[in-house]
Amino acid sequence: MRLRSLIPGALLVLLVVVAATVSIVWTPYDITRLVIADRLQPPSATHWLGTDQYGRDIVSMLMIGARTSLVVALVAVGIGAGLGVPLGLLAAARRGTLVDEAIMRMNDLVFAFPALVIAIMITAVYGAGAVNAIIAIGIFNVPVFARLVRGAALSLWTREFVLAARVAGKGTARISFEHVLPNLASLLVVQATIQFSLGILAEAGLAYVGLGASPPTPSWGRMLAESQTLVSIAPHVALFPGLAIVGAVLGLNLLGDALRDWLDPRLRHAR
Amino acid sequence: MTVTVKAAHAAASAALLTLMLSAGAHAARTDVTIGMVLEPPNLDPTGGAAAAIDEIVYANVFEGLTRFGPDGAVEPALAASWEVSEDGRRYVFTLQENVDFHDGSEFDAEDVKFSIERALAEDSTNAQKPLLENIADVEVIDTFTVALNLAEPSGDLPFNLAWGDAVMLDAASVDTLATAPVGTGPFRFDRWVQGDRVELVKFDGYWGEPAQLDKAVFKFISEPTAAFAAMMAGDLDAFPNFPAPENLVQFESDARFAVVVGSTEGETILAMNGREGPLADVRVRRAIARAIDRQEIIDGAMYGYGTPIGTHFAPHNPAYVDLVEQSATDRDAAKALLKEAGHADGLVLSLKLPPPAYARRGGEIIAAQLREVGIDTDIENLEWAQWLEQVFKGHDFDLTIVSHTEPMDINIYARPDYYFGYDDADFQALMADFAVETDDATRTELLGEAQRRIADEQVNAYLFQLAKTGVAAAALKGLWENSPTQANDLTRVHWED
Amino acid sequence: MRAEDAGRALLSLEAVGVRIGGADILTDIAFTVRAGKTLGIVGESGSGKSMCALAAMRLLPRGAALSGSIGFDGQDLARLDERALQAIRGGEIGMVFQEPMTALNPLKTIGDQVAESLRQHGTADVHRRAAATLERVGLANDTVPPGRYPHELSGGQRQRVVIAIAIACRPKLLIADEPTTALDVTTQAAILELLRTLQREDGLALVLITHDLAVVADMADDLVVMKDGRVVDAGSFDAVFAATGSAYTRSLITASSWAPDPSTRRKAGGELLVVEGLVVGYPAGPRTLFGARERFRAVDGLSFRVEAGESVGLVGESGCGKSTLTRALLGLTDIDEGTVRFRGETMTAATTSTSGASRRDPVSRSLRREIQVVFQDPYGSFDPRHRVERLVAEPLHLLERRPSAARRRERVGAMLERVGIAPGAMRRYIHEFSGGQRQRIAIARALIVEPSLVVLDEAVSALDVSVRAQVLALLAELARDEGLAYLFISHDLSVVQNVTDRLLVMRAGKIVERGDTADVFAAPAHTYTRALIAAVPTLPGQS
Amino acid sequence: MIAYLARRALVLAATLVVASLVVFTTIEIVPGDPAAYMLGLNASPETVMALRRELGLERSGFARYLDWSTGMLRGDFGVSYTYRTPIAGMIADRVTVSLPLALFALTLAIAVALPAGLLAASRRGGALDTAVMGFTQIGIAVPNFWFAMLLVLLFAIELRWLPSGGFPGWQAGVGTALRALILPSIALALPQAAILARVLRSALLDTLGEDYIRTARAKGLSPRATLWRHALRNAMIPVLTIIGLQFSFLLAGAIIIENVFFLPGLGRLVFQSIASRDLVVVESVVMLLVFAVVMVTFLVDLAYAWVDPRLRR
Repeated sequence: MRLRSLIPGALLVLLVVVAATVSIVWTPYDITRLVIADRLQPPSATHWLGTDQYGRDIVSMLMIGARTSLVVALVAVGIGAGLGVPLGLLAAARRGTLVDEAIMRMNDLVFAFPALVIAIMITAVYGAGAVNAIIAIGIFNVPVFARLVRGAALSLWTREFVLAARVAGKGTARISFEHVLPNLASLLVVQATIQFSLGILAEAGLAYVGLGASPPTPSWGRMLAESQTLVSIAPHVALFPGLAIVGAVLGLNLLGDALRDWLDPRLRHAR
Repeated sequence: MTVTVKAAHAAASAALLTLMLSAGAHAARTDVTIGMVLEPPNLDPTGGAAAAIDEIVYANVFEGLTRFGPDGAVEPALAASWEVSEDGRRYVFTLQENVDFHDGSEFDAEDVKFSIERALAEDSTNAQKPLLENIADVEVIDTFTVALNLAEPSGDLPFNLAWGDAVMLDAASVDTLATAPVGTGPFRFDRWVQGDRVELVKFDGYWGEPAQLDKAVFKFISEPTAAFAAMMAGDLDAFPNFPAPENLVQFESDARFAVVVGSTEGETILAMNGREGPLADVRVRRAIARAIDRQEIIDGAMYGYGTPIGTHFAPHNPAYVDLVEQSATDRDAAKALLKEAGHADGLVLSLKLPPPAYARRGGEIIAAQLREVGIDTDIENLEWAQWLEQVFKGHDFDLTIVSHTEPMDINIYARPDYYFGYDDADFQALMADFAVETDDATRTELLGEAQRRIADEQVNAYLFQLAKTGVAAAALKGLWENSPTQANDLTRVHWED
Repeated sequence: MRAEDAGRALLSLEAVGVRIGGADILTDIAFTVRAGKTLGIVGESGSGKSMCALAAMRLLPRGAALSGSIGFDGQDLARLDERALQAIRGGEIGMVFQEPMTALNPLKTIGDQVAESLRQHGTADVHRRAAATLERVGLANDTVPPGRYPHELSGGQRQRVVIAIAIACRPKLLIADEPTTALDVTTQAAILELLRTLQREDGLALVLITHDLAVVADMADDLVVMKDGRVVDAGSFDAVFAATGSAYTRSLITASSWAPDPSTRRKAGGELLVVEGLVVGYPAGPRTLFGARERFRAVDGLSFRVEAGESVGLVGESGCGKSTLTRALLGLTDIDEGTVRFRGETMTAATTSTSGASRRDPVSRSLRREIQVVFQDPYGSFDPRHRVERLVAEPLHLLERRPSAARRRERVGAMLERVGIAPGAMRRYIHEFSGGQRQRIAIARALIVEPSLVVLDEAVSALDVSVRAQVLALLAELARDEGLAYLFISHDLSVVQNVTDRLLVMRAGKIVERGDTADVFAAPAHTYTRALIAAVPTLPGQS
Repeated sequence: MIAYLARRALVLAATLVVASLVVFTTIEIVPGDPAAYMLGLNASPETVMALRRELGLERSGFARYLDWSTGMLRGDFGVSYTYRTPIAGMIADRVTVSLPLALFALTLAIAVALPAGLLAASRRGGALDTAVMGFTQIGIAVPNFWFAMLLVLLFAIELRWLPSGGFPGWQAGVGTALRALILPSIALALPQAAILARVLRSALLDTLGEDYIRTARAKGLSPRATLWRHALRNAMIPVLTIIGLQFSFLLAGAIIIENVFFLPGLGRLVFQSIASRDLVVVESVVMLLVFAVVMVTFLVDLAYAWVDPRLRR
């Protein structure tokens, strides 16, 4: 039934992805040229969403901003999954051992830190910039994936098909990748979508406090931060980046919901 | 030659007295809430460089022997008058009598000796120690007379003593200066809600003209939006250094507010690391200067507030020489210069930006302007601490934007180890002459020469003089229009009905 | 008392149909429950028998459309509104469900859960009466106080609580949906006895829904047999059972008592598996300050042997340690003491490692080839993401020289054919097969490396009787042709009785009785074995 | 139970020790000298060195760690470099803002989410469910700082109903102080309420599918009574987990909102202290926050045991 959210979700995500992809080769205007004289123009036929405080076209800014958001969030999810999934698989394969204990305690440790404060610390140590924002967001994705994978993998390890593979003489590493991981795929896809949308929000938040991608690379969060004082003069400057964030996050969440319903056979039958 | 400066407060006092009486009849407000962007780390003006300290305590809580007036002129304060010896190496100050510190102890020559010697001590943490290092010794002549003997002749001493870092302290209170400052000013410290505000109240035992306000609150709001909202909502009465020039137009169109645009001592420059690499070549520096369009920066970053400058000197200073045209925008010339210097196919430079809006916004605009002539920049936004570490101390930068807010600081170009690394023997000689020169005409001439020298050498690209963009409730009067030093002098502030 | 009207129709379904999402789940159901009598509803999985119960309670899942009439005590339940139904549910009709482990709210005490039923139907003094009801179902207040939580009770005790909830308000009708399926055989006997007692005392009518004909055999007055959402037989038990039943019913009866042709039995020859002094434990109980836990000895000093070609049964109720034993024999868990030898070669021995999973497989590949396994759950024992070919071929990993892809496909095809699955099936995924087919594929997987011993871990427990009979027949045939030995691990005595040569009875980690299967059944020596055998429900005509 | 508690306390202590090491070493490698920051552009190197000595920055890292960590055990967090006041006092001041803000926001979130989640779950698939779920989707997607901007624009600047920010302090009166927290709390609570409502709804739907719900219905309980008496409490376990996480998040993660409303809270203290390289303050606040998170997790565990008898041992 909730598959209804698939279409709006997929459309929103598609819009953002297409905008970001197209921006690599083309944007309506060149945003590296500032035309101060044209600044803060309201939406019009020439500038669909108006111009910003430096006279740059907001459509173009949003398109490239989408790229920044997607790249930061995607790589952060990649880091989280890339480290978290193997760690979770390892912990599950070695359940009850010191390895498992160490991994889980490390997860607890990361979880115990207030994420935003640590992100700010990381960027304070290594300077502001997209790469450090990615690392800061990525670090907190690691325990999310590790914990999820471990929990689900533990229950898979008790399943008879895994026992059958062990009787077939397969080692833990091989079973982890041949049987455990593929059966976690749908769970991971859903979680990745969620972390992806959280990553976009986190990037916007970091950029908002000045710790995101460096200018002149546009970023939705920084666009919002820079437009803050202009809200009452030129509301469109603050409105559209906000809507872009809402749209991207909403789209991913809707897509995630639809994917979960679709991938979870229990829900598929119940509805 | 003997110069005597006399205090002339009498006339002003009489006028203000009548004003106060009439104000009392209308029961005008006697409290004020003033917005500030940064919270001071502590309230000891002699123990840190943070401008926010002086913005609260200067002239309000603490006073020095001399002080800056609203126009930047040096005026007598705790020193009623002073005399300079012929050779310019001995200053004798006659102190105000009947001055009490807020803790009740009396101010006298011993306090002067203590305060200055403390600033000069081996383990002193005074940020402006270099300003006072010329003082060889402090000689107490009698209770209210004190002499300062200098190592080198100097005409700058009364000016240097006017700085917030040279205020007079009470020996008994120095340990708690950071959190509970005790001075001689018309206001005494009441409380500090850290992270939110500092409250001052009127000091009843003030020796001079009493303040017209009973209470003053300094509230710290770093977010420009929040500052705007707080002003609009009436939570603040004034914001003398309003952080978002783009909002001023809204205040201007609102009868509740008065917008005051004045000048500051802040020369905003695009500093260039001239030690080595392409920027050691004056042609490249000139090319950069000519690639820049100052007016576009002023419009784009500061929404039109600011005066273009062509050298490192404040335009409101009588000694200012207008050299803006010398480096007027000419991108063709810039390209030609770059080609000549061997950078025809482009150049990549780092641009490190500290937090203020002039730097962050100006940086983005400058990056776009430089791109027009084939110079690409890697922008890096830094916190102040990082900026100090990397740029100021580490000299690890090509370009940076910063506003030099210290008054009369052209002498920084005489320091070869200063962060932009300008090592010029001629200029250093010029400054040495200036330091010992006491004749005003010659001083002005020397300053003009210095300004031309650094403009010709294009040590840095000079952008604009930072404007003081203040907003206040329309009925609030008496705030400084300009900012000769970083201060919010409340002695004359009052409400009109 | 209602004894005098015993026999009149209390509940009668007429032309009842249920549709969910356009599919007919029940079609044209009609049967009658007589007051004070027991009606058995029997059917294999998917026959719609549970849906009948839910329809009668009007507790059908969301989106289900009900048609027909459900007469109960002069009212048509199909026409009543929700409020009136709430008065009938729990008040007039009580219901007991299959899964006692999940049928109780884990957060409420058992007393409260019984009392809630009483309160709902306007009884005063609910707590005292709840306590009394619990006493009635055999939970003495001094040993199992009403303040206990469900997790503190065993499965059988929980089922008693569920029954207490159902009968607290003295209903006229009790519907029990597979009330004993999840329970051990001895517990099952006790619960059935309780139902009988309650029926006698309260004169209530009982609907007993089960897949196991034997369960209803000595309880039901009337019998309904269902298949594919329809009633295939209905009438008095004796009539349906004796002769007049349909062909389907007859096949059910035959399958329930399936036994292999005696000619398939072979002589044992040569020692295969020898288990000596095996102890396997796992940490249990509360953790102490530094994390150490008491070790619970699930398998406590076991010794036995399996000869080549023979079929050995190992029976025991849940918690006796048979699952742990299985895992230990297969080298899936570390053992604490003792050895497991295969053809004289040590397969596993006690190690110093106490970890749950060691890095390297402790069992050599050549030995692994010799001993393979078929698990209980036909749904869970295959990776749903792999094709059948890959699933069946998985143990080929154990071969020294692994066959080429073409050779592999050939072998898998041949093996599938051998277990009665078309070789073309190897391109399909496991979810496309029925439970019985899956167990055949599981057997194919076990046999593809030509082992000499196959451990059958409850391999037919989850199957419907007719399918079970087919799979058992296949196993018997393979044993004869390939000279296989079986270790038949089961909780179900009736399965083991017909297909094993020797029997081991396990209880609390120890073997309490061993001997030839026929001898043990004929003259059980241990009291526990006797109790087990006595508890097994039997069909008329079996012994 | 006592052994369990003792074990948990041990793990907790170990976590804190490791965390303190991580915090100390991470923060100590931050480039930037607090003394240089304090003294500005004109200070001479000797002056900076004098200040470094005065602040104790010239001692070895290990000595400073020992001082700091053992001091914390006594409740003495040391003295701030820049503010020159005891950190414990500074933190205490900030906590009186952050803690009420977090509690206020959490209360608000729960107050909104509980009825919304219940309503949606009880009308599953209905128009109301769809509407509530739609709102929660948007609530999750809206960045809270953007929402805060819009709130200020509407309620402080346009309508002037509420202060635009700042915190007058509790001595200004509870009512006045709370008024200052209304808008920040709403901004913080919106996404949290949305998340909570969704979690509650799905937890309720999960529990509603359990066998004991059928048992309850078979007793004759109405769907509503079943929801209240049986489903709600069982659904509380995932909800409690989320509430615990949210509380920790609100305590520490309000930095951005504290900036929008210029509230003198813990998050802003960290932010300012990082900017001024007042490292002892950063270290102490981060440790305090870690401690809070660990304690909240512990309390949530206890709450599980309170809700679920299976966990009481």
